[in-house]
Amino acid sequence: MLKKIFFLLVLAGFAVMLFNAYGLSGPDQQLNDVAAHYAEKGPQEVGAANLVASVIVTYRGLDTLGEVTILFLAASIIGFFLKARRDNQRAPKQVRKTSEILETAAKVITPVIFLFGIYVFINGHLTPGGGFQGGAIIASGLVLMLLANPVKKINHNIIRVIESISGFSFILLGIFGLLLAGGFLDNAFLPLGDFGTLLSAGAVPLIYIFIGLKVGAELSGIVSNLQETQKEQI
Amino acid sequence: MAQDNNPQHNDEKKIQETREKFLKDYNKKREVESPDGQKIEVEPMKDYFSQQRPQRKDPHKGVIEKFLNWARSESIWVLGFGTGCGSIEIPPLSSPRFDMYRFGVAMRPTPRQSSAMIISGYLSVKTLKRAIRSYEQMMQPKFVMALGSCTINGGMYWDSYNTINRLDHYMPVDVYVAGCMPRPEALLAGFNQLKKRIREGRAEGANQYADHFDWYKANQKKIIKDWNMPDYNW
Amino acid sequence: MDLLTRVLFTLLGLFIILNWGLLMTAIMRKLTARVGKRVGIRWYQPWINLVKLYSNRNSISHGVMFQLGPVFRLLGGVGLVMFMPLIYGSELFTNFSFAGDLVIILYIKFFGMLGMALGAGEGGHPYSAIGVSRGLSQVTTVELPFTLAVIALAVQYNTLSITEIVAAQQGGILNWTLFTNPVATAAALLSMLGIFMHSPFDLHKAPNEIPIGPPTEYHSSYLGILRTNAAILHVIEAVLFMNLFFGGATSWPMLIVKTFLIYFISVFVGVVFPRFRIEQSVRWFLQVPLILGIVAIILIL
Amino acid sequence: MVEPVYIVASGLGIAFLLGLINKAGKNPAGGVMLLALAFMTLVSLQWMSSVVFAGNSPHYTFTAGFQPPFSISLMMGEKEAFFTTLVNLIGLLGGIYLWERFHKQGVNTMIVYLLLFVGLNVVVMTRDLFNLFVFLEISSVAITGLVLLQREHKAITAGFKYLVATGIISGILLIGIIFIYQYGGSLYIDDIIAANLTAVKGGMVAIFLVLIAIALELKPFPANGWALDLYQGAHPGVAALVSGAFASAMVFVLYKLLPIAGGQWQTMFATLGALTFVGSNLLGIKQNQSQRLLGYSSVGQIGLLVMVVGLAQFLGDRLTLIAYGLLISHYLAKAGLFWLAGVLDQDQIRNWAQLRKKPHLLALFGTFIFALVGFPPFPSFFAKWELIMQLSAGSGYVWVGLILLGSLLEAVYLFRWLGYALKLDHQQLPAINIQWHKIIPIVLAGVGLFVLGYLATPIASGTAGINFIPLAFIILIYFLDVLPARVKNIVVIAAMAYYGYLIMPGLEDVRFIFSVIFIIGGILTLLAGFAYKGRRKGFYPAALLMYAGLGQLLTAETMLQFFFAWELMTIGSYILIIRGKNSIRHGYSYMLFSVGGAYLMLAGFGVAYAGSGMADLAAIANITQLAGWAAVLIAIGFMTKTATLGLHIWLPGAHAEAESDVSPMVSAILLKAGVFGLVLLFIHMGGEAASGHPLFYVLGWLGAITALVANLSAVFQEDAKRLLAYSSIGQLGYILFAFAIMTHVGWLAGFTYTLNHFMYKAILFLIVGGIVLRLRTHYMYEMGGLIKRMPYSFIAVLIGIVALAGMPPLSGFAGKWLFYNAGIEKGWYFQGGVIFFSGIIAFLYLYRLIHSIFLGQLKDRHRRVKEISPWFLIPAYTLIMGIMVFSAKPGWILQPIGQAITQYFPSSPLRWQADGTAIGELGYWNGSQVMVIVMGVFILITLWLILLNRKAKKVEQFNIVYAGERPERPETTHISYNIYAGYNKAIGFLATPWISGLWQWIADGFRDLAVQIRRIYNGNGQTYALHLLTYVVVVYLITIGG
Amino acid sequence: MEHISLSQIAIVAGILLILIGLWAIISQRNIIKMIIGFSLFDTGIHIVMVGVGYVRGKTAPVLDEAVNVKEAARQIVDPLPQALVLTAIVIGLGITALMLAYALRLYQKKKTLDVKKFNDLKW
Repeated sequence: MLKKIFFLLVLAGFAVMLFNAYGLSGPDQQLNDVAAHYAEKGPQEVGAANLVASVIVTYRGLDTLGEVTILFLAASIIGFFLKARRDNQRAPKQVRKTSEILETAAKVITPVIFLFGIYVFINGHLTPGGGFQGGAIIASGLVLMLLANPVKKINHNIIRVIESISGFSFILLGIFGLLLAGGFLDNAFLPLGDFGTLLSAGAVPLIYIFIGLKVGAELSGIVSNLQETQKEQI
Repeated sequence: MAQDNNPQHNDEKKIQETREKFLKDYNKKREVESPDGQKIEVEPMKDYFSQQRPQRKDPHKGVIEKFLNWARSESIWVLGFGTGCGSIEIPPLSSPRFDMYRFGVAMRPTPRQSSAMIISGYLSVKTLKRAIRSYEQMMQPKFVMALGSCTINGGMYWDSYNTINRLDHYMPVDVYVAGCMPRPEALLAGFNQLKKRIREGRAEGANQYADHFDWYKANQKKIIKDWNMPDYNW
Repeated sequence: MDLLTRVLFTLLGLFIILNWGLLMTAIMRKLTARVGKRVGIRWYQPWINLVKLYSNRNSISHGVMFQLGPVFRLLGGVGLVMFMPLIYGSELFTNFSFAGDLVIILYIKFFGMLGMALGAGEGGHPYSAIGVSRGLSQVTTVELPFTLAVIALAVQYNTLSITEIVAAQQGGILNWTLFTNPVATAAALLSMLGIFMHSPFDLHKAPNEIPIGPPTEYHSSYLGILRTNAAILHVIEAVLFMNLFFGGATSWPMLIVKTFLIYFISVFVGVVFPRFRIEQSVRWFLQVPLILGIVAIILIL
Repeated sequence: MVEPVYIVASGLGIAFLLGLINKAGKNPAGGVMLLALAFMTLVSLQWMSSVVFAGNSPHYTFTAGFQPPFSISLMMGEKEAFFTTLVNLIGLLGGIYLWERFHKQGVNTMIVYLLLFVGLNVVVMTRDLFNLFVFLEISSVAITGLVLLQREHKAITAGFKYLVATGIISGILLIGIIFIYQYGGSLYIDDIIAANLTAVKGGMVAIFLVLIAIALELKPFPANGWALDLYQGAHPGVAALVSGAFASAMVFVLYKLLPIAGGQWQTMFATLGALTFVGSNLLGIKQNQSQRLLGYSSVGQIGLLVMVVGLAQFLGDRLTLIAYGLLISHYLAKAGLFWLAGVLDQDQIRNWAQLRKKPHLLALFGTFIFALVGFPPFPSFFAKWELIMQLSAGSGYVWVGLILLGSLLEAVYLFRWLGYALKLDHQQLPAINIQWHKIIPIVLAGVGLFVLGYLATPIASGTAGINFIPLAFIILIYFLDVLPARVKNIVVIAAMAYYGYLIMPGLEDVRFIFSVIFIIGGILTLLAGFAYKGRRKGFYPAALLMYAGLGQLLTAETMLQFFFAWELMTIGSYILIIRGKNSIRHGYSYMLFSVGGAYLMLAGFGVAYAGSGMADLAAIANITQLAGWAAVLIAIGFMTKTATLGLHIWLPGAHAEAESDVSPMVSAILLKAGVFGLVLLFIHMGGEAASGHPLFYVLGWLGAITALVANLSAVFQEDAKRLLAYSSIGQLGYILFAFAIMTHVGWLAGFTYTLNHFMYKAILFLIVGGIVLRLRTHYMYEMGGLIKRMPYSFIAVLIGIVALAGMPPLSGFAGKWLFYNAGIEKGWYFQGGVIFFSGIIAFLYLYRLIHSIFLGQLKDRHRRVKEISPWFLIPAYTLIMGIMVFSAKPGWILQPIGQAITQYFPSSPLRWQADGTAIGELGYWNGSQVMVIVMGVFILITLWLILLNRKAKKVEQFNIVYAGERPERPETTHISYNIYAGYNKAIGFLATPWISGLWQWIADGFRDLAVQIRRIYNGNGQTYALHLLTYVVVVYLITIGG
Repeated sequence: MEHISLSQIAIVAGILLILIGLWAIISQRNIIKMIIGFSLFDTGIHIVMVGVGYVRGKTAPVLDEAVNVKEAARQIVDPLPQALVLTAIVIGLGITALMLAYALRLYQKKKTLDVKKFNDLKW
């Protein structure tokens, strides 16, 4: 009990701190300089209709790279963390077969989900959405597959190749930006094209494609790794 | 004499054997490890005790010796060594009634510093050993005064299994004081007798002991069955 | 004054002191005997003893240090004589005191002790070592009040030179340190009981307990040397106290009288008291004498 | 110039590709990874050479080609270049180290490894707050992964706790960042600094959140249980990275971000750092698990760095150099230690004795330990020096105190550990499995410490005169260690002689006197080394190190040079002392007292520097404020070396258990270093002018009581060398007393004692040491009667003790005479009385020494024992010659000394007559005449006795009177054990070791405190999370409140 | 309701979520519940982030028919927090995945999810 009171006291202190930080002030009535710059200059500089995408892919491209990297990192860690045990594993646990309906539906829906995911990241610079969202959608397709058929083995090699190539391409595009345009990850080494069309915003769509593929592959890898480990006899 | 009755005493070889037999453990030959790890032999009877025989010390000639003998006679330092019942007669000598100091007689606690020894009564074989040792450790010239009939002929102990009968078989005696026991007055008389002998140059017991060393030793070894000490105690 | 004269006069002084020491020993023994209603030794007994000891026909040796022990011991006594001015006002009997002051006297004493201790040690006799350890233990605390008194004196007279200390006490009995600085004198005199090692402070010898302590193995001429030294030492230590506290001596008779009286103090105490145990003795000197010494220092602060 | 962004690009690109490369096999993959790391290292090195050394202006990289704040920018300035180099270098070395692990665990581990360094590089370089967050997360996550390289349960739990902790920390950081964005409208750090957010309360809290998150990443005590578990649970190779790379980068981040608070919370961070430094090191003293101990040390060191960053306002332009010095020592040493832990694979620090199977690894271990504690010639030494100086100059004495306390606590466990490694039994332990890929990084770290130490010299002011040639020579000797001892001995003696030839002519007065002791004494004691056979591994470098230190003490002009030399000497002597058979405890306590003393001295120098603004030793003379404190601190520092009462408990064991030829070195020579220090201090305090200072009164009493208690303790020792050791304490008490008198005569007495003590104590220790070597025992009651077997030793000891006792005519008396004159002249009667009393007590132990060893009964075992080695006798007899010369012609030595000290003590009451008589205010004394008289009398009496006893019969040892009986055994006849029982009964209570008890109490107190405090680390990840939150809340409430 | 804006509600809710998450982290002994706590904690932070970027009455920062490119600065909310939150979500996802993997292994070691049981390393 005393312990709980202490927890509450600590949390109360924390709450005080957070509310002090926020100050309960109302929202700004206008954008700050940085945001205003994105809003005003973004279309010319990056050429992406989705300003968030221009921020993500170009202005703060390095963050995005890092973010992809973290997923990649998590996937790698889970890969070797969970694998080592699996290498000398006993026979997989017998799992109940899933229902016919689920299996069939999954077979039908999964390609559609993949297609939708690809749509989302290809159009990422124009509409809400982007590489991450697309990648996540693709991974959700994979989850569906796994749920429908738990004994199915995912081919990790394919995932790995996709991961590697897309990641490396991302870096290459960034370096092209450095070599051919203003700086690392500058999308302007390709023509910006017409604002608001699919082939606009320079390298942004390309990058988004790679991000989408990579995120999709990484999430799939994580999920399948976790799922496979779960299948182990515990 | 009692000690001559047993023929086995005459056998030198037997004496050697008894000596080995009665040697205490700590006086037996032993092997010890030196600090650097070597084994070395220690033979206490040889290594720790001088093996040399006593030597005759000739007196000076003429008036010098006379003067020195006078000095010796006026400064008789007696070893405080009580043997038999007579030792109770010695302490009164330093009391006001008898006051031996006025005759230049004094007690010394150590044989090294003493010039006279009083065998005060019967001498058991065990004590004889100690008496001989102490006598031999005194410096020359040295004098022996024997009290009571026990030292003369064994007295009431003449047929005892463990006392000696005649002291002068074992060490040269300068003065016998008769009585059983002699009173302190008799001792004082004895001292005067001793002084006279010294002044006359007749108290050469130490030289006599040295001259007839083998005879004395043979006698001693005959009576002391557990002879386990060097022949002469320096 | 050339060296030879000085050496000869020093030897003369030494000779006088030796004989006076022997005589004084005899007189004291005699006095002690009279206390016990005895006749006691004859006055010439010490000389006879010496002759006898030196004339013993043989001697043994436990080793080089055993032989050097008495040498060191005598060196201590003779050394004291060497550096001690004997007669105030007499250039001849200041000996070699020009080479060093009171400090050297304080330290050369230890030479004798060390020699005795070493020689006795090599003798290999356990009682010797026990006696030495007792004697040394006692000396440590004996010297403490004495040193404090000496410091008090040095400050009082602003010198460490014995001759000057004596000079400062000339001109009447009231100029003696005994009267000008009674506390320091008291401390020093109590220490003196220990320095002379008479009963109750003769525990290094303890005749009935550890036969006679350090010199157990000594005999013949070794013992002769030790006895010679004892005679010298008694007198010369008394001379030291005489010089420091009792106005020194301007002539031999005065020296003889004063040393006799000083030495008598310790004999007097010795006759009255039995022997201390070692820890009693050590602690005793840390009580009254030490307090007196401290008071003496406080007085000069 | 290669764009810094290529560091990121290459690292990430290769990391992404590794999965593909792995198809070609693990070796190519590992090779490519190392190549990538090498490339990253090269780039950062190249920038370092460009920015740091060539002095180019910093380089900015704008990603996507837009100006900040609109895009993320990276900066490659001086500090960034330095830190990225550090990070990448350790990455490369660590990669090599972990090579085999990577092989075993597969390509994913390599990816994770590489990404860790990408993350850290960006963290260092980025100027964008959110970017910092992202790449910090990369680094943290990578560490969470790398922890699992060690596939053990403990690694998994540690990783989980770390994950929980970093989860909370990153959350706090993120909240802070977003609120900063809210109030500042930018994520560009420069903008945020310019915006001065602290004006608004919310902004202030936001900044607080960011900074406290960074602080938490630095593992502040006590909210750092997770970090310790990480250090313990992780693979050593990974722990090295966490400690070396991650923590370094974090310190830099803190430095980078601190300005956003506008200098408000510097003190707070300094306090947190200090708390961490002291607290963590306190807990370390109870730790026995090697990696966890290293963890405590790491945390502590980082705390110190945080403190340095927080105290930037004190340090001014020296900040970078100080921080670099501390950081780089920590970085190399800690990495090296963690790597070593991996090589050994021994959990318990007791088992590190295993290192002795590979002496070179042991040498590296020692290097790391000394570097961590801050000994010269490593960078941390200079950094710590400068840190203390600058802090003192800014009157930050509280900080100085905290730093020194923490450092001392750190020394406590590090030297315990080193002692274990050096001394505990290693026979039972398995052999070390040498894998070159693991050894190479360790060696490089060790070499790096030396090189950087040399390069770091300019950090501190007043280093100009430090001579590194002796050190280089010592390293050479270290590599010549395979030669036989005799050859090395010759080389070392030649080196010493040459060194003496170089420096001695340039020295004057006081320094020259001590140079005689240090250099000539050194050569003489080294002669005894010829008695040893075999190789004597490790002896010569240590001995030479000590003598190099002593020599440099003599030539030191500035405080730093002095301190440098002092610490060198300490290292050398520590190794020498701990070489003794049972020296583990004694070496340890020696080191602790030395370190403690050195820190006090350091503080004192700091005060002096602050008070005078000078780096010269002469600063002490010119202190304008707190002069008394400086003097007291420095004096106490020196008194640890002279083993003054209260600080002496290390000495008896250290000197007694040391090797036979080391004891004279440390006792006769090393102790004089403390005396030398005191002499210099007193001179600089003004000589005669300062004699009224109350310090000297205290020191006088202290010296007197030291002499009394130590001599009394010596009396009751059974161990010959311990007896001599106590005697040394006592003699040093005399010396302290004499110098504290602060008059001409007093100082003359002091120098006489110093020289004499050097001579006779060297003689005694040499001879006793030689005997111990022959008899293999220290105990006097096991000896006896050796005069028959070792006559030359006996004579030497006899002369030694006569001199020591101060009996005329030998030289010791000169000291006594001067003492009396000086003491009475000064008016110190009581102290003088105490000194005299202890002088007589000295007889007791001297007699015990000579009697128990040489006289009495020879033992069975020793009947064939030989005279001690001539190599012990030669130096001893050389010194006896010295004593004889001093005794016969004291004026030859005392007059020049008198002249030398006249400049400090002009009013001298002492006059010297033509015939050699010294006339003081009170007394007079002519050493030559006394000598002639005493010798004359002695010879005459001897001749007389020989005449009388020429025919004395030589008898054997049992031919003693024994009340009609015979002795049984020599053992029962030799009176030695507890020989002064009666004395003990009388006043033995004065020698009760209550000071040891006091120190024991203090030590126990600290240990118990550590035991109690560390219970908060209950091993529960949840509790650690609570700690983090509580820590944040508490610090928040304290700094901002409500 | 004039004075309370959407962002205030969001941020206060976010902060509450943060506190709830922390409560779970420090008081729930089940590791899975702790991980849920972390998710809540992260989510709370994300909500706060989005709330901070909100500007009253503005629209999403996508320049389509609804938003005039010229007038963009006055018509859209701040795009930056949205970009940041995206990154933060992904990071949170990675960490959550990692935690789950850890939980799995920890459970395999000791057959329990009680966090108290994993105190092999301490002091």
